[in-house]
Amino acid sequence: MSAFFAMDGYAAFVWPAYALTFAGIAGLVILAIKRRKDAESRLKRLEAEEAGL
Amino acid sequence: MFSYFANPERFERLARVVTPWAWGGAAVLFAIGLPWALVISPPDYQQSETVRIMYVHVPSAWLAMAAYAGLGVSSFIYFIWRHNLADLAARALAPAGAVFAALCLVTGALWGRPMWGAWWVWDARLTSMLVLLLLYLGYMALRAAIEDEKLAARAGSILAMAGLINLPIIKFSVDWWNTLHQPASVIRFDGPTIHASKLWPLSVMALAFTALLTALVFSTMRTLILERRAAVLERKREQRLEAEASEGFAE
Amino acid sequence: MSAALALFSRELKLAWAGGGGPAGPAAFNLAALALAPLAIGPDGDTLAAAGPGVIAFAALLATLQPAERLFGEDAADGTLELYALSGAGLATAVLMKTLAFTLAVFWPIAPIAFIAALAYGLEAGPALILSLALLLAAPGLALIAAFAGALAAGLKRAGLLIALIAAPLQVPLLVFAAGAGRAAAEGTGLEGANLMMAAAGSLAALALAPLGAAAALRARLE
Amino acid sequence: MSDGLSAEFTRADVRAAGVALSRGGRTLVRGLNFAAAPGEALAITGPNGSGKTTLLRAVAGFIRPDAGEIHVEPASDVKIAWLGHAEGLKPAETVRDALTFHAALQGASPELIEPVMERMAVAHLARRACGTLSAGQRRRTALARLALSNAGLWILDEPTAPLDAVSRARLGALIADYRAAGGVVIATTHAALDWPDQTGLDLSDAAREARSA
Repeated sequence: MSAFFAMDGYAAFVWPAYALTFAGIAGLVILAIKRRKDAESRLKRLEAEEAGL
Repeated sequence: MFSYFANPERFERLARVVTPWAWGGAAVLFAIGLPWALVISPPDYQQSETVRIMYVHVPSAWLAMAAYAGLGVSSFIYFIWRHNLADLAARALAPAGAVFAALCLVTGALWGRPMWGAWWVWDARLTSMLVLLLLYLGYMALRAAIEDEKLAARAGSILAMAGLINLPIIKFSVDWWNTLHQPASVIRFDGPTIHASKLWPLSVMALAFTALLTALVFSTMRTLILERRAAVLERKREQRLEAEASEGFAE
Repeated sequence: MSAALALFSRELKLAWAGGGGPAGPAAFNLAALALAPLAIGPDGDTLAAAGPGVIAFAALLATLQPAERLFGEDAADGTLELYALSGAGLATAVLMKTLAFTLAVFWPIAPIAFIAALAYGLEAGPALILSLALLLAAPGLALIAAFAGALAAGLKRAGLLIALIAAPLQVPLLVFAAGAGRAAAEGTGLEGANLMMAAAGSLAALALAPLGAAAALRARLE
Repeated sequence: MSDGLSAEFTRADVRAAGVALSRGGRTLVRGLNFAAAPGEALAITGPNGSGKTTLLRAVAGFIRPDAGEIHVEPASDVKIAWLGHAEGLKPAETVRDALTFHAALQGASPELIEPVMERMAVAHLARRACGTLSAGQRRRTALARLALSNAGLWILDEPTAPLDAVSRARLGALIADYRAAGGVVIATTHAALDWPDQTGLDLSDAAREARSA
């Protein structure tokens, strides 16, 4: 199993490449979801206030 | 066809269907692609295991270019027909495209180091990608610098179209600049020259990245629509409070 | 005389008089050329090899330096509205203004390049080719800088924005201009092709940049 | 042709129906109709922020109205002259050079420059750089540019603002001659404009309710 992680001695390049790629992707995904949640809650709050008038 | 999707309700119905499928598709494709790329596909006789970096490096490059093409086309649609949705698409595509371009450069460096002994190689493709990243940064900086939303959208669309028109010329001039000195770069990864055992995992990973970008763009566009509706309500609220304030003063 | 000619001669006079005319960009160009060897090192061969590239790059920076001023003032003092409503139209006004500006402000680029090439250790032949290449590329570089200036007119820190927007679009002209100088210095015989490419780049900019800049200025008028 | 005014321009006919305008998301004007035929003057009044300048920019074609249409017929060869708050004068340029340039730009004959400068009392400032002029002098120079503009429609944004009584009278005479020659004038103003039989267009909220009632 450890041979797999060693990546024939190139572990220092293969794993960071995948790690950084999925860090970038995770960043995009989390940002998108967070921004969507914020927009939804803000809209709900404003609509509630509008309806409450 | 474009005006069909122009009105938000029809887009919202479409997005509500596409977005979950896109997220799901991306997850499934990554679930298949990753083990295939990391374990199942054979190492390269020359590059040994480092060839696995190709499975994230190449899709990033393709998606960075595809996203910029999308940015250019949606800017053209916004500039000519003034469909707000096209502008929303552009605003959703730019950051994702920039991230993919940056990822392509980073993974390119990580791939080049073991093979050529240098973190950065002024290879024609990598250099073009660097210029593409600059185009993205220029677009995002321009939009951020303009407060008025309509002006930012129009100025952004003009710059994105200029970028798209110039992209082939830039690519040509970088290739021209590069071929005079270095032999064609070692990475031969475009098209059929690579073995089927590598072509399949690469295609799956490329599809996974594409599904991911689709999900990101649709989701961001829906968020931007919500933010716009919230902004309208907020402005109405401000006008109401201002009216109440002045009434209080008038009595 | 025709509206376009009237625009050209007025902008020529204004460019020459306003903001010290060619002094700003020329000084900027010379400063870059003087400092580069201090950074690169005194070794003659390195400087000769790096010469064409550094000189072409300094010329590019010189075209970016005044770009902020190009349309920033017109947007603020009401000239933009008059040019938009004139019979000539905004695109012609932009073209005439940029060509006049290039003539009045950027004419020192070629002579400076020639002298600097000699100073960097190139032979007279390659130095001439390099300054000719920059003469051909200068209008294109200026037009692209004008396009970026129109997009960023009146914005905060417009200068930074212009550099970021214009630089990628100026890559081809930089490559061909420096390429001509390098080809001449290395005797690869490709200087002719590079010169033609540089001229083609400027012609393309001549056709596209005014339309883009006019569209950007029209958006600003809204 | 009365001296000091170029009058070989194409007559303009302005018609607007159902015009709606907004700025930064805020609706300024809705369902607005107005018209101005050759010889007429339209004075637009209303408090600050009621959309006066935005309306002028829409008539000039800088802004596309959110709804409705604004027609300046015949669209192909009618020229429009614009006088905004910023007069469009370059500080380094002398008054004469500025007027010579604008005459050439608009295709007016150079002989007109001298009489126009006399008329707007800027002849004695001919060699002065525009940057050194006072607000009133700058406005008179800009009005001289209008007289040279050979345009069928003049759009003026608060033209009398920096003018003293004498210059306001001078402007009144220029407008009268221009209208007599068949020109159309659309102007915004705070103070009442003493131009004979002008048609008014009030953008204040009260007037809007009256219109929509």
